Amino acid sequence: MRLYEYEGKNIFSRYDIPVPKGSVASSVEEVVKKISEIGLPAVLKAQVLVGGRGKAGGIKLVRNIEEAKHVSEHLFKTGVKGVPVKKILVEEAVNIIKEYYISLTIDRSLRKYVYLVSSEGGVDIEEIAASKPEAIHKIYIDPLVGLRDYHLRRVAESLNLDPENSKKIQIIAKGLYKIMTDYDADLVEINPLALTDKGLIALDSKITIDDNALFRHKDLEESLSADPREFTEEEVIAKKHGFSYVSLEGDIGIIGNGAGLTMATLDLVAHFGGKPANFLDIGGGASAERVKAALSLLLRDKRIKAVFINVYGGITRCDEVARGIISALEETGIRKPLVVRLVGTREEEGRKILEEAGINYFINDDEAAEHVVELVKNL
Amino acid sequence: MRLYEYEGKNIFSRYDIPVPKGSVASSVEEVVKKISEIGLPAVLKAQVLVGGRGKAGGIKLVRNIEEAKHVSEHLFKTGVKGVPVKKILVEEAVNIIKEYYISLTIDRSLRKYVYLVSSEGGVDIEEIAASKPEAIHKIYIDPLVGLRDYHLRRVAESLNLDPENSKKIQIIAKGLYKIMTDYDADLVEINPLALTDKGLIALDSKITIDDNALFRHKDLEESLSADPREFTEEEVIAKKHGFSYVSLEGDIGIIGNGAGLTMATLDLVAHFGGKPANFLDIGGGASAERVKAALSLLLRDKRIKAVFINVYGGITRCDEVARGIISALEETGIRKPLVVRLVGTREEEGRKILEEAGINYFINDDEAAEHVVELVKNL
Amino acid sequence: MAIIVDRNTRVVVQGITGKEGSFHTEAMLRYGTKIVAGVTPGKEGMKVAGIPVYNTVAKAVRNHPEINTSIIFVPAPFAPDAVYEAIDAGIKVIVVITEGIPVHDEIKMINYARSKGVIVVGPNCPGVISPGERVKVGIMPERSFGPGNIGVVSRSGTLTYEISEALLKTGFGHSTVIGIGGDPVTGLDFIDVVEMFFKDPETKGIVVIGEIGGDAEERLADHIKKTGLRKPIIAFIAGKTAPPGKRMGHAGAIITMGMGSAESKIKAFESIGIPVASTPMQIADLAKKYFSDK
Amino acid sequence: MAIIVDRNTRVVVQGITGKEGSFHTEAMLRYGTKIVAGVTPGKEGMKVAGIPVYNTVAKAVRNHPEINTSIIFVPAPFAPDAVYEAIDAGIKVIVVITEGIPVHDEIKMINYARSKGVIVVGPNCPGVISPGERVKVGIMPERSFGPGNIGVVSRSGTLTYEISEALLKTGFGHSTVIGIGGDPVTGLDFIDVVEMFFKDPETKGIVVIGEIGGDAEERLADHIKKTGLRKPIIAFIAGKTAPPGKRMGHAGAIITMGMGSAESKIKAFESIGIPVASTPMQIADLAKKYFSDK
Repeated sequence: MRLYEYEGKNIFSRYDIPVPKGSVASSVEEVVKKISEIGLPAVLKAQVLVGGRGKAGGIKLVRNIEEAKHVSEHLFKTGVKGVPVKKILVEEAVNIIKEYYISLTIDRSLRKYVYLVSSEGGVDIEEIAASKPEAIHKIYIDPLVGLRDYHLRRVAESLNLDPENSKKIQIIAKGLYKIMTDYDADLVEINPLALTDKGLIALDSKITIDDNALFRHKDLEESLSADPREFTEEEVIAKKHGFSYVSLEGDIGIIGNGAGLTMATLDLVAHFGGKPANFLDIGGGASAERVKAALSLLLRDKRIKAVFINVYGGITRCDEVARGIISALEETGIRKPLVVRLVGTREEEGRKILEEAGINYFINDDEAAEHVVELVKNL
Repeated sequence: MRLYEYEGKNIFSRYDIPVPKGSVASSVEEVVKKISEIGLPAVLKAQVLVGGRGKAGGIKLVRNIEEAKHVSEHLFKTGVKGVPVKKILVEEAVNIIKEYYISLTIDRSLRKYVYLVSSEGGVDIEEIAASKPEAIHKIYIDPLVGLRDYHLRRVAESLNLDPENSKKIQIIAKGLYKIMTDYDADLVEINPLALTDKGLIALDSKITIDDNALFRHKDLEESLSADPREFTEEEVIAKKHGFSYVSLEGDIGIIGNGAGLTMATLDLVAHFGGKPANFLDIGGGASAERVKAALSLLLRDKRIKAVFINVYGGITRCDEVARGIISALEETGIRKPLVVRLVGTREEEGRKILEEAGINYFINDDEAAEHVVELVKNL
Repeated sequence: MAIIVDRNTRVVVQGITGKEGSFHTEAMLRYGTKIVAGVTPGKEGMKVAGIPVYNTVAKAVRNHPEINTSIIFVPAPFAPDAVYEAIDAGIKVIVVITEGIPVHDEIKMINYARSKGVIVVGPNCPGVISPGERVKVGIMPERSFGPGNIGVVSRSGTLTYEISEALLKTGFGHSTVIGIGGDPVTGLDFIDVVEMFFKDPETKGIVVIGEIGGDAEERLADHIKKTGLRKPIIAFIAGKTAPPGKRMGHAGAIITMGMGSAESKIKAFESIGIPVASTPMQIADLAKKYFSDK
Repeated sequence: MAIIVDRNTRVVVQGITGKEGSFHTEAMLRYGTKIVAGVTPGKEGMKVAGIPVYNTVAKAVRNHPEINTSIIFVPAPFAPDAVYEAIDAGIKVIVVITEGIPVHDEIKMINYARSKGVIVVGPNCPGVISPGERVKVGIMPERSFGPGNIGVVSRSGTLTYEISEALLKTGFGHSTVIGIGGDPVTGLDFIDVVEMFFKDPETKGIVVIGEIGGDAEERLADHIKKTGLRKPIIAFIAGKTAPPGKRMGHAGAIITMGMGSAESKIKAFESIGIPVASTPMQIADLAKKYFSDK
């Protein structure tokens, strides 16, 4: 779960991480009111969870009220990169002397927390990582020990700051660690961390919460269900039914069981020249009910021209899957070309059900994939 | 630093460990008042930090006000085992069905926290340990992991309690761990933990705080300096001057540098038939000032007939020690037979100072010890 | 022998009385796994498929000192506790089936396990099966596996069954098949398992089934570049069509910070002479080519 | 060679700019110890006795990759931090001189160090000296020690100097002398060190200087009962006259819960054939008797 910039900055403030003076507005009138409190020039920042928000026009410096009205009206009306803007963060403009980067995340391979620190902030960390990896300093924290003062000294050391800002960066880094552990975050990022005439200030915030830990953070869980954020409507439906869904650009709907198999199924369709419209993993031991919900979702998706169901039955029973398919077709009443590859536990029973309903099935998934791609080509 | 029973019980209450209804009184009038609140019969418990308090008459059940007055007057007047009683804990009497033992401490060798749990409570744990070690269950906690629910389940399992009390003992055990870590305790003990008609209740409390951690607990540090508790006047003086002092029963004062050497010096005196009056370790690199304070303390101690100073100068300089001895004699004006064994760094300079002041010194500590014992015998 | 689990494996099932726990206890017993005890707090005295249930692992081990392996079906919020309990009881192989354990808990418990020399398979994994020894500590279907000399290690579940079955049908049985788990953080990584296979005399060839996210595959390639390819390895990588920044079912299957793409992994493998199959079925062809003369 | 510290030892001094740190840095350098760097946060750029000072151990190690040993003079509240920092920087021998570290901190940091294969000598100890190699990582006075074949391990400071000097005067020099520290919890225990001496070809005989409190001596006796007395050991125990329940100077020197008396330790040693001297000076007589033919 990703937090909005303003949510992250509210948390930052509570953890002694300096942020620009500012607050969030939900209407043009509110924007004007906030500006009267903060003063001009001000920065208007659309609160959307998309990458490249700045380049897409989601962040604007405004010098007078007219401009502020104009910009915010535009943002509320048109959104950013197709994502509607519900809130705008109104902030004081600051004088930036230099931009740094700092984040705390988890190193998967070393199984440790790691501070990523760079004197080259402001740009995408991926760009720094690709073009100048030596400019990113890594300070690891063993989870059995936790944060210690020497980690903070190492963070400060790697940025070569003057003594005063060296102290401040340690307070900031400590705050990041506390946020990380208090909120079960898997990333807490400040980019840029700006050195201004008022000292170090976090100009942006990026906090993502480990979805697996939301049971420990009921308030966040509720906030997520009230506002699904970066999740699409389909993803929300999928979550409710206990399967995983990711929307893609193509026209062939995909259902698989198991994340690896489903990914491989997308790849297979692409391999034969097709374009997958989605990733949909019904998971292990799926019931007919869940299969029905999954297939119905794809049948109702107007982008999708044909559906490829690829199931290898281990715990999942093929007859359950077959029954789910039939009832999705019955319930939605929508017909699209359907290619089913079904092997494993109770495959005989499953195929019989499909045969009776007149649905084609395959045993080899290469053949099935090739077939569905051909089908769509010929539509 | 050891806490009084009532202090420990106040902490217990805050950590969901049930204790008998009660509170502390500083005068006979207060005792009467507390009883009027709590009811009769009641238990009066002298708040002193000595072992065997119960057997020495420090805990009494009283059935009426007259008895309560009489008992508390007596306790305030005469003390327990020579220790004055400043406070009496007045508690409701409870019906004991069975007594258990539980404590949390640190296993030195395994370097872990350990719960000691026994169905045989009420008696001294040393007695159980000696007579029936298999009756003590040990549940270890790795400090890198900390307390986990399964530790609590194991505590409950080892006592074979009914389901309800099994839950309660887990809450109690959890409280002990939190107290242990929140207060930097090295022992948190409930003996007995009584099963009563009202469930499990902590009838006594014993909490000792790691003296090395008092810098993290300013409130306790202050409370200790206001009331030195089990520490004698000499120990308090010693602490102020940065040396270690323990009072013993004999008549030969001992000063050494280094805990091991000082212990060995006591043993040496005993080996030759003498009786050490104290343990006094001036520590490493002692200044003349500290030596003066140490020696003055022993010179002023009327029990002490002669003083044996045993110094092996490593970081400690023999000339500093010698100067300290001279100034202690000058300042106190008290003369007692003095045997000095002085070797090591600057021993020549040190001996010269002593020679000029007419003080005997030795190089071999066996000879020195034998000499001081002879001296005292012939006094 | 096989690796991680073999005929000497004696299992305690933690969370045995739950729906999944009891279902798979029966399946494992049917397969031949020696399960000797189960643990569910508060359920002591019960039996599941004839197996006695205890409140604590300590008591299970006290009564069945032959226990050397645990499989955990405990729900995510309690699973770390179960892992620590198993480690504390002296168990040296712990298979964590549970999905959805918070990553903060995972890194701590895995660091601790590794510091104690304990093998954690998973979390969020199908487990381990050694078909020649008739022992399965996991949830995989029997039909996909048979005795043989190919070691399979995978971040996936179903895809592993599928590829294993394809191998089997082509005539290649398995020494041991291991799902290391689909989470970003796993107890065993590819290097650990491939090293075990290198040392296992029964294993003649190795199949590595990777997927997008993280750099476990790249690290394996680096490791082999340094230490040498001591047995033939063939590979498959799932997720070539996955877009960056999206979790593809597995918590660990996500391309972030420009890292973890299928291309990068395929390139890393191919650069050290590990062929990568284009489709799962193609693994069988590669096996014929690379394993047949072994 | 010697144990723990030898001619290959390269030292970083943590807390080098403090009074004790700078004093003993000079003394160690004079003795011959190879000190290459010092660390005190905020004092980078300074020099102490010609040794460069850094803000962090990581930077000291980056600039002096030969560092393999640390000695810590940092005040108690910050000493655990210093230990973790040294471990994190890859240092494998850490000598903690600091007295008064809270025991909760000690058990955690020592468990962590041991899990990483790091040797912690101390806390609250005089350090380690290997006279034949002219290396001392500690605070002991030179005069008490000389090259030879006797290993000395002790919970004490001054008493160790005294006994070591008595040995030296009797003609027995030292391979290595180690003070494991006077706290209840120590990084190394007697078993660890005696095992190292057993394995060290230079050491022909071992002197163990114990004291009241805990059961380190009893555990050593148990261990030797099980594994055999592979080199002659003689011992001294301080604190025969100490009353129960009182700390005798060292935080660890206290008889509690009926455990830790000198009698118990002497009995344990004598029961397995380790003679215990009645007085410190008597150690020299025992050495003549037990070590002379070696």
